[in-house]
Order: sequence, then structure tokens, then C-alpha cells
Amino acid sequence: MAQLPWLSLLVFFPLAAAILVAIMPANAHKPIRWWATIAALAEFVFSLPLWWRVIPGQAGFQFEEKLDWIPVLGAQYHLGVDGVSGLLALLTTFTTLIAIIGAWTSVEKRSREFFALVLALEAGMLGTFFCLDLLLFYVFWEAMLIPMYLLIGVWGGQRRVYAAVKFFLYTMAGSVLMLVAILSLWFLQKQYSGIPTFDLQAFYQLPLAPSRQLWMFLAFAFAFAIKVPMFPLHTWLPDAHVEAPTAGSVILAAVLLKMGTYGFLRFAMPLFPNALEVCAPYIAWLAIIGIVYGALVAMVQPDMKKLVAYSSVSHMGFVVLGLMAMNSQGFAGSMMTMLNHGVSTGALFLLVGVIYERRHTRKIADFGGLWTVIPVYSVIFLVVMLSSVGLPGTNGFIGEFLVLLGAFKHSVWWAVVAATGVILSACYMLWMFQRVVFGPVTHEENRKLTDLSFRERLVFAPLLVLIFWMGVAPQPFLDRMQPALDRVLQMTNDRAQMMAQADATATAPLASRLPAAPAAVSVPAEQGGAR
Amino acid sequence: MVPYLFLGFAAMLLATALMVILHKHPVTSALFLVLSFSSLAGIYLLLQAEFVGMVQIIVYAGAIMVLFLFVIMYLNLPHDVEKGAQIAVRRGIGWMVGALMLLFAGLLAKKGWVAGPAATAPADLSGGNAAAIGRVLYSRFLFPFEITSILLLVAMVGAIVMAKGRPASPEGEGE
Amino acid sequence: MNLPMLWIIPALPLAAVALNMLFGDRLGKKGTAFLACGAVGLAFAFAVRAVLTLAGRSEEERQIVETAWTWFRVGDFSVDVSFLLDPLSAIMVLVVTGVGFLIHVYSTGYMAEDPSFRRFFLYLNLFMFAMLTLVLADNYLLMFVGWEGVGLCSYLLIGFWYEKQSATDAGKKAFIVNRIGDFGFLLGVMFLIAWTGSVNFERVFASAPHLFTAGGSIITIATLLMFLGATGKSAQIPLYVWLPDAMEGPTPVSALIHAATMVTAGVYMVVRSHVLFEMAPVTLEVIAIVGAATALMAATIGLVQNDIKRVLAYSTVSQLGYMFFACGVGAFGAGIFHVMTHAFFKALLFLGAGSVIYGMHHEQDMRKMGGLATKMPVTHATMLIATIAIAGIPPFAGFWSKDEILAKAFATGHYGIFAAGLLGAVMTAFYMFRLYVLTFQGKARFDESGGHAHAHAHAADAHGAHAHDAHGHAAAHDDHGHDHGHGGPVKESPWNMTVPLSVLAVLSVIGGWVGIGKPFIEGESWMGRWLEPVLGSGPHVHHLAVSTEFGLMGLSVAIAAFGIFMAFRAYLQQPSIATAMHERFGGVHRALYNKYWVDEFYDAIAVNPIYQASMRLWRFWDEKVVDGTVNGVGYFLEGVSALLRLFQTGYVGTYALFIALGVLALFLHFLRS
Amino acid sequence: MIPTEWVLALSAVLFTIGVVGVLVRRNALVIFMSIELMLNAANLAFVAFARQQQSLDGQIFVFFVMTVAAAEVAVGLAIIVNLFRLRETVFVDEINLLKG
Repeated sequence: MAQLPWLSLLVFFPLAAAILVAIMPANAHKPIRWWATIAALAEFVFSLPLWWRVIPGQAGFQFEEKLDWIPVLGAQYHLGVDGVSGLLALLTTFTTLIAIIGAWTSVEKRSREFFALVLALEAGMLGTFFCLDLLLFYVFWEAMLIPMYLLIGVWGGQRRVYAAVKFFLYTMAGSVLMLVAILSLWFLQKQYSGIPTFDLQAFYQLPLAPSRQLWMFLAFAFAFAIKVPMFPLHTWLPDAHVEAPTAGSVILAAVLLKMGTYGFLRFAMPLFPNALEVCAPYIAWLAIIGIVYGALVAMVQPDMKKLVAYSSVSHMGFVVLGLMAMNSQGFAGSMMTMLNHGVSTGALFLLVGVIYERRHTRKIADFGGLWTVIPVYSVIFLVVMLSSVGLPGTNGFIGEFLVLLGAFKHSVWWAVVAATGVILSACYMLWMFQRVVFGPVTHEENRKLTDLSFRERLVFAPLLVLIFWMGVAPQPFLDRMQPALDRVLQMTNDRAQMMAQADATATAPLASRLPAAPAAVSVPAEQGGAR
Repeated sequence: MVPYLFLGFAAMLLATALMVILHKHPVTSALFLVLSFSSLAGIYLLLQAEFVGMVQIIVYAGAIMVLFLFVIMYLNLPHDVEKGAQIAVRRGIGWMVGALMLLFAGLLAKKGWVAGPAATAPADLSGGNAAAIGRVLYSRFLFPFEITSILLLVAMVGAIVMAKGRPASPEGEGE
Repeated sequence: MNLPMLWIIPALPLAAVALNMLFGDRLGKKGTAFLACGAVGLAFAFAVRAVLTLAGRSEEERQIVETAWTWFRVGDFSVDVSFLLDPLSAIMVLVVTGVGFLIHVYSTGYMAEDPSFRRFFLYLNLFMFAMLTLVLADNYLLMFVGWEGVGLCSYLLIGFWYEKQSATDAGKKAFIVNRIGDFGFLLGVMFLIAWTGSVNFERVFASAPHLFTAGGSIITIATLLMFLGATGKSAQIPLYVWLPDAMEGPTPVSALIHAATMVTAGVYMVVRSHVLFEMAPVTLEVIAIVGAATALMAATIGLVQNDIKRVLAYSTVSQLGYMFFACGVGAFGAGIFHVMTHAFFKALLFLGAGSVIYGMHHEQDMRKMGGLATKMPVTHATMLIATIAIAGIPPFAGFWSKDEILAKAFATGHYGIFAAGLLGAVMTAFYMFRLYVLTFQGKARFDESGGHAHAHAHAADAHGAHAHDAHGHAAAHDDHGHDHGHGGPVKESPWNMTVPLSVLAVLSVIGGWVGIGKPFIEGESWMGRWLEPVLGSGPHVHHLAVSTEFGLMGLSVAIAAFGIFMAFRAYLQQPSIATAMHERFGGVHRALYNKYWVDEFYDAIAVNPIYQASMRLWRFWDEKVVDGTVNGVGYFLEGVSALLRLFQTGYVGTYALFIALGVLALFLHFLRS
Repeated sequence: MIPTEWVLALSAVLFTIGVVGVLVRRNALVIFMSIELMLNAANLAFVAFARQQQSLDGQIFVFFVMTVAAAEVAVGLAIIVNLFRLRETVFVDEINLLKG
């Protein structure tokens, strides 16, 4: 198995499955969903070794695969995995499986295309997490957009086209800027080392004058901030979530949003540390505003899905805040929150999907008294809600606490303001829960609701297990991510220091900053800071 | 002698070409076009391109023009009605553009954009122009030549499919 | 290894929860009840065993720590799931499991006819688990798990009858208000982590004196934040508002959670952290003042409430105030002592009230009661004992603890606080005996044969009386939300309710004796000596002279007696006095009856503005500004495209013209070069 | 010997006539004929240059152009026929299906 191109298989197996599903007869609903489920299950099982085969203590990338792709440009097909991307990839395969099983009965029209697209999306997401080549990253990043765009645009609700186009254009707007930054990095690399390459690890050793970093960092940060989404670039999210089919919402919330924060962690932060230093406070405050703002706006939403969508804005604010704290607690908390948010919010969307499928409405006002009618559903809803609120003992708490702790160590005010989000999250979640689940049954239609089927229970069972596992004994997760996170932290700090020094020595005799080309950087300094 | 012949053909070419675009009836236009192609064939002969001249007569004046006439008559088109302000404006613009083009072409010609140096090694013309072309065509240009046949095949299929007309579909033709 | 197995104490109720969840539907009511009570009873047994082990050790070694696993470890910061038993947590764990067990037993009777019987015990066991985790935790974060866990259970149990809007509102309010407190607690803990690098009690307390300057701003802020947490959980000003509403829950819940155990968590936390609090005199001062103010304010409100459970709720708030000002004046031991005695008599009061309510077929308005002494003899007797205990008449439990608090306040020179405490004591005696008299003495003010129908008629009244309430909930009627179908005469409750009452009554009498100290015996009281390993001998002020001590005792007894006398006089002998008072001080009465309009005030300054602001943020900022910008960009591009579209006429001629023009442009270009 | 310049001038004028034809006429068939004129103008230039360069490549190109022209006419006329069937017109200013 050591020689097997495992990561490539992981990436391309879903794609192959997608193609196979796509050529099945269009009206064979049953075989289609069975095969899609089996494919997703196989992929998940196949990705499980990420849990134990990615050696926690080893910080660097593992299972690397390298092939020439466009030799003239130095673009390579380069995959690798570390603790961070391994966990996120697991989350991806897991979520896709859950989403596919969850979508069994809810997708009636064009189910073949639907499942094929979901599988294709999985391939795109895994590629994005695994690739170590910036051009390849860009390709996967964009490739991911298309299935999601179609999922929203074809299987969505009333305003699906508006939402899909908005989603697409928003993301595109950011990613083209990122492409420009990638290209300028490529030119700088060529200028510096003479070798044209898009290899991430080569860029990790590329000294950049701090004055040059800012624009590139902003371009990257813009692309990622849209994806996260950070306030005030978040407005595509509620629309996309509300209109998307349940499976789409689940994947969007659980994985796609993590692309943004993953991008920060993997690319924007270690590549441009000096620019990060300048921008971190602003980004952090935007994240904090996002936390509070998302929670406040979530509180007044009449639509359950929109409420959950705004709560995502709030939660993702925590993730970004943790990253900006630039310490190991913040990083670990951020990463934990990514996983938690994937589990909890994914589950919330599934829960909303369950009743949407039965009642074809998501309005909070259309429900009430569900506990009497569908108790099992209600209990699961309760647990998931509490995990989303961050009750200790569930997964939500660990992430939020670590983020707040990290933020606190950086600046007390960050933590103080961000912690109000914890209060507000209780407000909007509890209020929604009260209106939906408690009270007398106010609508006659709700009396006929059926409780969760066996298949649906099967979907929620692993989510509940994860919620408690990650809340009670999160150490296995932390052990896996920490070496990788520490490495990013270390690298970011080292590079910042190295390049600041290089900048100082380069600019001092030249008197002007402009000619401070990378060539002026002394080689020993570069070697010193690289690892 | 040759220059006079050339001038004669040229005059006829231009006159008939003008008649093509000026005459109101398409059939007449088409017939003038035949004439202009024929005079062009004459010019080709004068320019020592005997093969091309012959093909011009056979393919253009013969095949293509017959097709044109056939279609025109098949459609049974009347005189073109060319009246009204819009048409006049268009006509004005058209002629102006034409004049400008000629003017610019002349100016360009004045800047010395004409006829480079003559070739040093003349082509092997043994056996006449047609034989020479045949040699080149079936050696150096064999592949493009074959491709051309495919092009013609495709055009033929396309033309047949289109001319056959679509079966009347219930939704109509989307007008 | 002969460890006392601390972890099993919280694990037992949790296991019961799991079993109940999985197999509850097969067990039936009896099985469920047995399972739930058995687990708690067993936990009590284990707790006793553990405490006996602890007591068997020498004073210096009275501390048992058990680490179950490492919860999480990030960088240099790590948290264990580990439990600590020392004399302080020993008292708490005994009270929690002991009183908890009694209330479980009581609940089997009280809830016998509720269709959600199983769910009730599920929550109740879950609560026991959380509370025991809170009490036994050996670090702040694990304590926080229990802290939030009890909050959750409180939320669930208050909203137990979830079909009732007012119940779920109250539950939500409790959770959110508690969250505000938790916010403070969490930030306070973060201060500790940032400075000491640990959340472990032992390590924090050991390093605190070196890392913080006593009285410095850091420790003051940190402790104030932690105290904010305590005000949330223990219902102190400004976060007390949830507790009276919490009476929407079933009465055993009120007894267990909102009187005996959960609400004392704040006090426990403060006492547990006494090392830190002692370093922050400003915080202590604040605690003392807040505690005294709460004690007084709640007592005044309690004077005029008519709902039997609400009176008890305000009394609880008031008593918690006593505990806090005990802590504030540095008498942490006295605070814990009062926690314990209060747990006995307040649980008893609530259970008694529950018994009355049960007997009265869910009537809670005291104006509709009266003369129950003969009809419910056991309930009457036990309630009387509890009432005397809370009023502070020796030798009942309440006297000893309250007196110790007052004496400490006096001894440390907090005369203002002392005075407030005395005033509170008068009022306590007054309103408790008002409750007693209205309920048990005098003539029956209800229809003897069909109490039920009667109660309903008056429920409408109550609605009217509470119409001011912003949330629109009616008086806290302990109503099951469905018809019981048994009216019938008022009669005594069954044995599984009266036995717990009797046990608690005994404890309410003798429970205070462990704290009998100075003037009666030499040296410290037994309680003081027991707690010494934890609290230390304390930075004690000069001891009062024996005569002063007796004087203070006499004073407080006299004051309590005065309150009792007034109550009997105003409500039994000459009801006209009460009416006259109402009329005389109409404004004051209204203010008290409406709880000083604090809820309305909070609604006006916080709840509504936040709601409105959020609405505006969404409708204006999100939809108009941000989305407007985004859509604006879209519209702009669309406009430009519309303009460009004009070039695409669809006419071949136009295209040809453009081609020709393009050729001309090319010509021009070549001409220029 | 005819000077190449003369031929090129002729070619230019012929091409211009073709352009003017496309621009001023509205009958699709006549426009088509004008296009043929332009193609022939190009052919003429090819032949002229071929003669000047003493190379046959130019003539070969003419051959290919003619092939293309033949194909184009076949397809184009088919389109016009189809159009006429649908729209009863061959006037290009009455057809704007491509309007954006």
C-alpha cells in the first residue's frame, strides 16, 4: 500500500464514481442512490486510514505524490497530507456520506445528476485539501465551484438562480484576485531562484520583502474571506444556504466554508507573515464583528435555514479569530471549531431538511410543539442545538473555549467582545428551539409528521457520537492536528522575523524600498528561516 | 498585346462586378457574376496560371453559379425593393466605407507596400502549369488536400440535412 | 488500590440516564422510579463512604484527587477530567446526593400521574450528574462543565411542561441569564489561565499569591468576573430575575435545583476560590454589598407575593444574599454552613409547598388556601418546623447559620451590612409566617368538596393580576397542562411524599447543631474545624466577647420573634391590619407586588433594543447596504451590458459594417506606423 | 508582362466592390455573391504574387480557397433556403435572431 498513490485515488475515486453514476439510466432512482451511497461509503472507508496512518508526531507533509503537470510553468501535480488537511479530508468524506444518505428521498428530480455532482464535489474538495501546488490548488478551488453552483441552481428553492449566481460571482471575484497573487508569486519565485515553480514548499522558502507582501496577502485574504465568509462579505451565504438543497447546505456549511480558513492557515498566513502582522488586528476585529453580528442577525430570522446560515457566520468568525490570535491555543481552537462547525451545523441543516422534506416549509412560525409529535427528532435537535451553542461536554465548547483563550492571550478585548457571541448564540438557538419544538401544536399539518425513519436515525447516530466524542475526549483530534499547526505557527513566525530583518538590511544602504528585490536578500538569512 | 488584353479583362471584370452589386434583380446579378468570373479566368490565363483559370471557369462560373441561379429561381424572388431613408443611409455608409478603403489602400501602396523582390529560384514548371501543380499538390500538400475532401463531404452532408428541412415538430420552430 | 472511587459518584446518575433512555419504555413507571432513585441513593452511599475515608485521614491529608483522563492539552495548557474530594466538596456532595435522593423519592409520588414521568427522572438524574461534576471537579473548567450542565438541566426542567408558553419562556430566560453569568465566569477563568497557566484549583491557589498583587487590578477584575458568574447561577442582583420565573417547573425541581443545590453553586464557587477572593478586597466588598442588597430586595418583594412558590422563590434569593454577604465579609465557612442548613429547610419548604399544591389539586394562590393544618397534618408539622428554622429561632438549623453570618458581619465591622441582615431577618420571619398562616391557619378559603373547579375560577383572576407581565405569562401555576380528573376533598399526600418531608424536618432541626460554636463550646465549632483544611483558620478578626455574642443572638431571636408576631397579628388575628397597610402604602405595595418592575426595566434597556437593533442590522445593513452594494455592482454591470447590447442588433449588415470599420482601423494603424 | 502592381490594384478594387456590395444590399443572395467577389479578389492577389515569386504555392492556395468557397456556397445556400422557408424572406434587415 505504500507505493499506492493513495491520495490520488482518494481524490479521483469519487470523480470516477460520479462519472459512473452519471451514465446510469436516468430513471433508475433506486440503483442510483444505492450506488452513490456505496461509492461514498467506500470512499469514507478508504479515507479512514487518514486517522491512523497520518503519523501525528510527524509535522511535515506525508504521502507526497509529485508528477510534472505543465513543465514549462513548473506546475506540478503535487499532493500531500498533514494533520490539518487529513482531518478536514476525513470531515469531507464523512459529510459527503452523510449528505448523500440524507438526500435519499428528498431529491426526486434528476437524482442521477444530483448524486453525480455531489460525488464530483467531493473530489474537488479533497483535491483542494491535498494539493501542494498553487496552480493545482487554484484549479481545484475553481472546480469545486461548478458542482456547487449547479446543486444550488438546479435543485434549489424559489430564488435558486439568484442564489447560485451570487454564490458563483462572489467566490469568483475573490479567486481571480488570488490567481493574480499566485502569478505574481510565481514571477517573484522565478526572479529569486531562477526556477519557475508553483510548488508550495518552494514558496515557503521564498523571501518576500514585507512591502511586497501586503497586496498579495490582501488578494489571498480577500478570496478566503469571501469563502469563510467574513463580515461584510457574507451575504452570499444566507442566500446560498436557504436556496440550496439539504445535501448542498450540509456540504457547503461543513466543508466549503472551511476552505477559506484552511486557505488562511495553509497559504495566506505562512506565505505573507509580515503582511499578516499588519493586517491581523483588522481581520480579527472583522471576525469579532462577524461573531456578534451573525448572532444578532440570526436572532431575528424567521426562516430556520437562514438562522442557521447566520449562525455559521458567527461560528466561522470564531475560527478566523483563533487564527489571528497566532498562538497554539488559538490555532487548535480554530481547527477544532472548523471540525465542530462541520459536525454541528451540518447536523442542523440536516435537521431542518428533515422537516422541510415533510412539510415543505422552513418558516419557524409554521412549527411549534414538535416534541409532542416527533420526540426522537426533538431530542436529537436538542443535542445538536446544545452543541452548536457550545455547551461544555459537547464538541462546540472545546473549540470556542480554545479560540477565546487564544484570543484572550493576544488581547483581552478580543476575548471579551467575542465571548458575548456565546451569550447571543444561546439566545437565538434557544429561541428558535422553543418556537419550533416546544409549545402546543399550533398547525394541524404538524400533527401528521412522522418521526425519523431508520435511515435518518442512521444519519444522525454518527453525528451524535461525534458531538460527544469531540466534547468529552477531544485529545485524539488535538494530537493529530497540533504538530501541523505548530509547524505553521513556527514557520509563520520565523519567516516574519527573517524577512523583516532582510528588509532592514536591504533597505538601509539603498535608501529606497522599491529596488529591494528578493535578489537583495542574503542567502544565509533565507536558509535560517526556512524550517 | 498582353497588357491590353489585361486591361480589357480588367475593365470587364470591374464593370460586371459593379453590375452584380447594383442590379435590382438577383438573377441578373448572378448572370453578371458569371461574366465577371469568366473575365477573371481570362486574367488568370494572362498571369500564367492556366490551371487556376480553368478551374475558375469550371468550378466558379460553372458549378457554383449554377447553384446560385438554381436557388434564386427555386425561391422565385422578385425585384429587390430598395427604397426608404434607412436604405439610403446604408447605401451612403457603404459607398463611403468603400471609398475610404480604396483611399487607404492607395495610401498604403504609396508607402511602398507593394511587390517584394522577385524569387531567385523559379518553380519547376516542366510539363506545364497543371502538371506542376499536380506534383506539388500530391506531394507537399497531400494532407491538406485530403482534408479538403473531408471538408467538402461535411459541407455536402450539412447542405443536404439543412435543405431537407426539419420534420414538423409539435413545438414549432421557436419563432 | 483502595481508592474511594470518586468518579463513580457522578457516573451513577449518568448511567441511570443512559439506561433510562435506552430501556425506559420497557421498565414502566415503577422501574424508572426505582432506577432513578436507586442510582442517586447508591451515589449517596458512595459519597458517604468516600467522605468517611476522608474523615479517617489526618487533617493535612484530607484531600483526595482522582484523575480520570486528560480532557485536552494544547501547547502548554492542559485540562484533566479529575475529581477532588476535600472537606468542602464533602459537605456539598453529601448535601447534593442526600437531599437529591430525598427529592427523587418525593418526586415518585408527586409526579406519579404525569405522562412524562420517565422524561422527568431522566432530566433529574442528568441534573444530579452535572451537579456532582460541578461539586467534585478539581479544576475550573470541569467545574464549568457541571456549571453549564446544571444550567441546561434547569432549562429543561423549568420548561418541563413544554406546551406551556410561560414555562418555556422561563426556561429560556433562565438559560440565557445564566449564560450572561457564564460569560463572566469564563472570562474570569481565562484571566487565571493567562496568569497562572492552569485551571487546576491546587495549582492556581498555590501560585496566585506569587503572581498577583493582593488588591491589584488584575485579581480584582478576575474575581469580579467570576462573581458575575456566581450572580447568574445563584440569582443575585443584577441577574436574579430568572429564579422567580423558574417556579414554572414542577415543584420537586424547584426544591432540588432552585433551592437546595444548583443555586448554591455560586456560593460554592466563591468559597472554593476564597484564596483568590481574599486577595481582592474590593471584590469582597462588592460581594458583601450585592449580597446584602439582594437579601433585602428579595425579602421586600417576598412580603406581598400571593403565589406560595413565588414567596419561597424570593425567600431563596434573599437567603442566597445572606450566603454571599457572608462570603463578602470573609466568613466563607459561615456561607457554606448556611448553604447546608438552607438546603435542608428550603427543600423542605418547597416539598411541603408541593405537598400542599398536590393536596389542593394544583392551587398555588395562598389566598385560596387556609386551615390546612388539620387536613394535612404531616405536611403542616414539617412545614412549621421549616418555617421556624428559616425564621431563625433556636435551636433550629437556620438560627445557627444565620446567626453566625450576622455575628461575623458585626465582628468584621460591616455594621451597615449587619443592619441590613437584621432587617432582612425580620422580613424573613414575617413573610414566612405570613405564608404559614395563610396556608395552614384560619378558615379554609376554598370550596371544600371541589377544590379543583374553584382553583380554575381563580386562575382567571390570577391572569388578570399578572397581566402587567411583559412576557404574558400567568402566575406560576403548577399546572400539568392537562386535566387530572380528580377533584375531591383535600387530603394528606402519600407516604413517598411525607417520608422525605419528615426526614428533612429532622435535618432542619438538628442540621445546624454541627455549627454550634463559640459561646457554647470551647474553640471552633465542629463545622469550622472540619472546613479548616480548606479555608484555613482565616485572617480572623478579633473574637467578640462572649457577652456580645449572646447579645447578638438575643437580638436576632427577638427580631425574628417580632416578625412572627406581626405575621400572626396581621394575617390571623386582625386581617384588617394587612388591608390597611395595602391601602396606606398603595404605591409601595404596587412596586413590591410588581417586583420593582425589574423585568420590564431589563426588557426596555436590553432585550427590546437588542432585538430592534438586530432587526435593523438585518433589514437595513445586511439587505440594503451590503447586499445593496453587491447587487448594485451587478446592476451597474447589467447597465453597461445593456448599453453594449445595442451594438448587437442581430442584423448581418451591422456586423458587416463593423468588420469593415475594423479593417479601416487596421489600415489606419498601418498608415500611422 | 503585366506589372504585379496593376493586378494588385485590380484586386483591391474588386475587393472593395465586394465590400460595398455586402454593405449596401439587403438581399442575402446578393450579399453572398459579393462575398464571392471578395474571395475572388483574394485569389487574384494570390495568383499575382505566385507569378511574381515564381512559386506555385499561391496557386495551390487559390485551389484551396475555391474548395472552401464551394463548400461555403453549398452550406450557405442551404441556410438561405431554410431561412426562406421559415421566414418567407431573404432580406437580411428583416432577420435579427441574433439580437442580444
